Amino acid sequence: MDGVTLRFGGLMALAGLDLRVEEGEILGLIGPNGAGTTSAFNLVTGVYAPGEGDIRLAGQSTVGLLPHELASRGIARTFQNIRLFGSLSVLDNVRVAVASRQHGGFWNALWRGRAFHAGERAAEVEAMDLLSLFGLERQSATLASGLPYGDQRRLELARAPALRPRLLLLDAPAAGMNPTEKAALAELIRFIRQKFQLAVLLVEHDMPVVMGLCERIVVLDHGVKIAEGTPAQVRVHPQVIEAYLGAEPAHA
Amino acid sequence: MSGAGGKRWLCAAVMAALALQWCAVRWDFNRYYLGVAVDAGINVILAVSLNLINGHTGQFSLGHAGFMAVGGYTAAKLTLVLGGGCPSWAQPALFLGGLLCGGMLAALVGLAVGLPTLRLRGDYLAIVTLGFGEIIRVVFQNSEFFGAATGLTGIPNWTHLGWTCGFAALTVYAILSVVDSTYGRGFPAVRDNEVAAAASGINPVRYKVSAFVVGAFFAGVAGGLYAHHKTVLNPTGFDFLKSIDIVVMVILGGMGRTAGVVAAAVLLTLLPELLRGFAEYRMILYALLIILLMLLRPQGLFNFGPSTRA
Amino acid sequence: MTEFAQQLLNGLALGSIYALIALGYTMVYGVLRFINFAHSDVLMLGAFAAFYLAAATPHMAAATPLLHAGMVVLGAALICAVLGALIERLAYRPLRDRPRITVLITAIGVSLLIEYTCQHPAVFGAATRSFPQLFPQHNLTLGGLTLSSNDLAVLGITALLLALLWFVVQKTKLGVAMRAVAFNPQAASLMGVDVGRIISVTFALGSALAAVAGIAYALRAPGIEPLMGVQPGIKAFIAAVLGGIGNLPGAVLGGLLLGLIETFAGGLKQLSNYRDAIAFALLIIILILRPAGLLGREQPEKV
Amino acid sequence: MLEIKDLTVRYGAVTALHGVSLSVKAGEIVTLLGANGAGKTTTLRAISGLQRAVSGTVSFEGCDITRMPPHEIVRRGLGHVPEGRMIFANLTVVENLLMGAYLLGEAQAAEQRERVFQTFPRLQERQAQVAGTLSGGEQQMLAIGRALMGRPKCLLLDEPSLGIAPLLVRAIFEKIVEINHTQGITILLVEQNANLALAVAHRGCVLETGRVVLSDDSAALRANPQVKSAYLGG
Repeated sequence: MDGVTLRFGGLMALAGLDLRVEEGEILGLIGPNGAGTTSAFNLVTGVYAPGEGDIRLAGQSTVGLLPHELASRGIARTFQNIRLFGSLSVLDNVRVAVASRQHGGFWNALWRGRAFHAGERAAEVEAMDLLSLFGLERQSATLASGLPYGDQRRLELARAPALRPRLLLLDAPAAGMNPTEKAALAELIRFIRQKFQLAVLLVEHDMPVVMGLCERIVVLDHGVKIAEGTPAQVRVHPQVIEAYLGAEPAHA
Repeated sequence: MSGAGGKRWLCAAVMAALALQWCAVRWDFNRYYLGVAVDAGINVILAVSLNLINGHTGQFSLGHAGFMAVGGYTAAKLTLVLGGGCPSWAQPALFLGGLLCGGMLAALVGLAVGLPTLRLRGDYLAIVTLGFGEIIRVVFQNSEFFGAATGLTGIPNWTHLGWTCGFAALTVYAILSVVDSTYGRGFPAVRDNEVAAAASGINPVRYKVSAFVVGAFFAGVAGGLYAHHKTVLNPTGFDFLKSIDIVVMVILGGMGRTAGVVAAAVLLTLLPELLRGFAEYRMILYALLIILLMLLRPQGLFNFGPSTRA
Repeated sequence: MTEFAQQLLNGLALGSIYALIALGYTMVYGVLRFINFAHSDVLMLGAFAAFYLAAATPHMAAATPLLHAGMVVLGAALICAVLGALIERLAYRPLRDRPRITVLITAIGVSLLIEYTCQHPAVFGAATRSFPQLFPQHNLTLGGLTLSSNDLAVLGITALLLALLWFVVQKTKLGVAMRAVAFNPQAASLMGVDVGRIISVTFALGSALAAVAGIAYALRAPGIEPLMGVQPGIKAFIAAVLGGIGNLPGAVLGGLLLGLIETFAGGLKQLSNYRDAIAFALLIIILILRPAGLLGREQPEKV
Repeated sequence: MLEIKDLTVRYGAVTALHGVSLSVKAGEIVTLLGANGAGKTTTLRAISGLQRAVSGTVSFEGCDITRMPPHEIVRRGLGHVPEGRMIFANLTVVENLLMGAYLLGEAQAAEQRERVFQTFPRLQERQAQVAGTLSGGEQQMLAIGRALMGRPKCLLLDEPSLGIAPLLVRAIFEKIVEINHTQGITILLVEQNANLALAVAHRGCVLETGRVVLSDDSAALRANPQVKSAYLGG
């Protein structure tokens, strides 16, 4: 199997960054505020186009594709500030993502023939399965905007696999969680990787989560890659410590 | 609404509409009440179709009267040109054809409005759709073919209660069944969060343009019904105030709430009739209603469900 | 050639009226980011205020016509400034944190309310009334060009007001505060600026300009009626967008351009009936190709 | 001078601060440390009235300012250099400074401007330039200078080191100490750069997910391994 390769370079926020996500791995992308991690994310998901360089998914360039095209090609993501469909039910939040793989929706929905009902049932079953995997099946009829914060995060995570992605990008999934929730989240991410056989690219500011979860970590500062390696290597890397805590003052 | 049940329900509603029409002729219902009922039916079609654009999909169109004008003029011109030598048994077919042609043409115009305005949102979109509506009106106003400023007259009075209620039922059915499906959840998904919708594999462009095309189609049909109800058409009837009227129905009913919008359309048709005694204050009250609604109940008067917006 | 120069002059006179109105739209958009639909009605109210002020002071009109005209214009501007600030306080301020569409619909509601109230027989009535000639009527001829004293007054007053506004916005503390609020209201409040007060002042200033524009428009039009503001209001809004909404020089540029385009299009027989459609088509093209307008800068959406 | 008691702030469903309490005495530099998303910025925004608190109180010089609008709080002598600097990029340097002295009279403003120019000579060199064209470091100086224009008794500084070259960061921190020493301005400093912040501050607090987890003298915090783990994980 090919690795999933992402490569881009020569941007304002990112200077010639080379980044490679291998099949099935959990890669952490970290850096202090403004280091360029979110820009990297937006490039991969097609929100921005790279000024130079190339981004490839399983060997094929994805430059120029729109976000929804990338999504249907297997790149799923979550957002730093949770983005759900607030006025839809929990079930429908997952179901629309499942249904984005179906075709001929409009006329089918209007005519309501046999194919339509079969499709609806299949989507519902698949969505319900996902919800129960994430422990949300009991809230399936509530509106997404009415969920408590932790459940909203989980729903966002449940929606992503509905696309059957190869690569899942997680943008600060632990933001605003307490230590117990964070532990559960890490467990969940490992489980998703296992269950759906996908690679995870994780941007996270919460270091315990990143250190505990990732096999490999890439550290950015001012748009440049300053370190790469296992959590243990990265944690003692002097440049990383300096980027986060600042240099030891000379007169100290 | 379950699928097959929905279709059955639609058939029943159309039959009921035709039966009602038969009764109206048989027992000679009051002309005035019949007229008001037809107005209400047309407004239901307009409001429910605009609700797909403004309510479900969250775009803000202020040009619905323009689509209505396209449909109305097209249908009226067709029956005026072809209707002269038409035997009476063929009239319903001609009428139906005219309405559908009007709807199609309006849908085309909807496509022409929906595509270039994709990037716009909020008040910019509102202004541009208002502009499109006004351009359509000015074009009709200056086109000799459509009678210029005097408009079209002598349009046969074919729109009766059966047609109106039948098409109202069809509109409600079509919009409800599209929206009430997994495919149709894409409309509110695009409204709630366009970025997340795209990240979930939903093509926001397709949904936004479809909403305009489908909404415009039914507005065009409503225009045709309106033309054959009033028997005269002139461009001033399709100005920006008419668009605002329809928008107010949607807001009053609650954006994205079909039942509420139907109720609001009926209420807002009846209200001016009931207020006839206060004709001088009628429009002042109407304007006050808009302001108070926005200040006190922006989610709509008939929206009792849980808040749909976080 | 003279025909062209004559049209140019007419276009500039019309365009400067649009510019005055457009400034109000743009200023309000700058601080509150919404289209104040009721602006066109403030313009109408300004014309009516002048109408009644002039009617109430016939002696002065006869004795000192220029002073009288100045008094009428100033009075109408003052009345509208108060009205504009009042509209903001009553209708828009309670909606400060609501979605922009809610505010937009409210603005449409306020606009309709003013129009229908004024059409009521007990207020102004729907009929058109003739507007008094505030300035003595003369036609100046200059090398084949005709310039009415009205047009001259309109051009002069507009130039004066633009200079005054430029001075206020660029050189006074109030102006700096207005620009600061437009750029970032939160940061401005951290400077000790009472943002609410600056917004009120902005509405008052914009409305005063609209009042003057209303009078200028009425001088050129056959008469005044409660819906007189709608057409110039929409045109001026288009002008504001054309120049880049939120941008003051842009509004002036857009106003003048639109006035010229309209005058020249009106001069051509085939196009004259489509004047309004042309203005709207222009708006649509601008918004689609360059949503930030001619002088505006685009702000990318944040993800 | 500044007392914060049990402050709780929510954004929609998210609780950003869970009952934060801290106090700053007159003349002190206190630094607020913590990783991204710990609630540092939210604390400052709640103090200066930009963010409404759900519960808890903020008092400044013994006076409750919890429910006051921002411009009233500024009037009482509490300046805030906000996150991302928020300079008025469309105004010139001098106009930005003029805005900072919005509540002062003309003569006082001119006098204060001279003092700010003494502190930041670079701003004097660039006074006619449009602020948006300044470099990051210069913008930060302008943001601090602008806040000083209002003659604050206490200054809230939000990540003055963010996005600035290391050399300039050092210079800016020296200025912060100078402002505190020579002008006697109390400072509450939010920083991600913990070592640098603790080098200038008298005391520090560490926030973690909206709670104060550590509060001690700078020297003690510098020696405390828990600070490092708050950033990099244990």
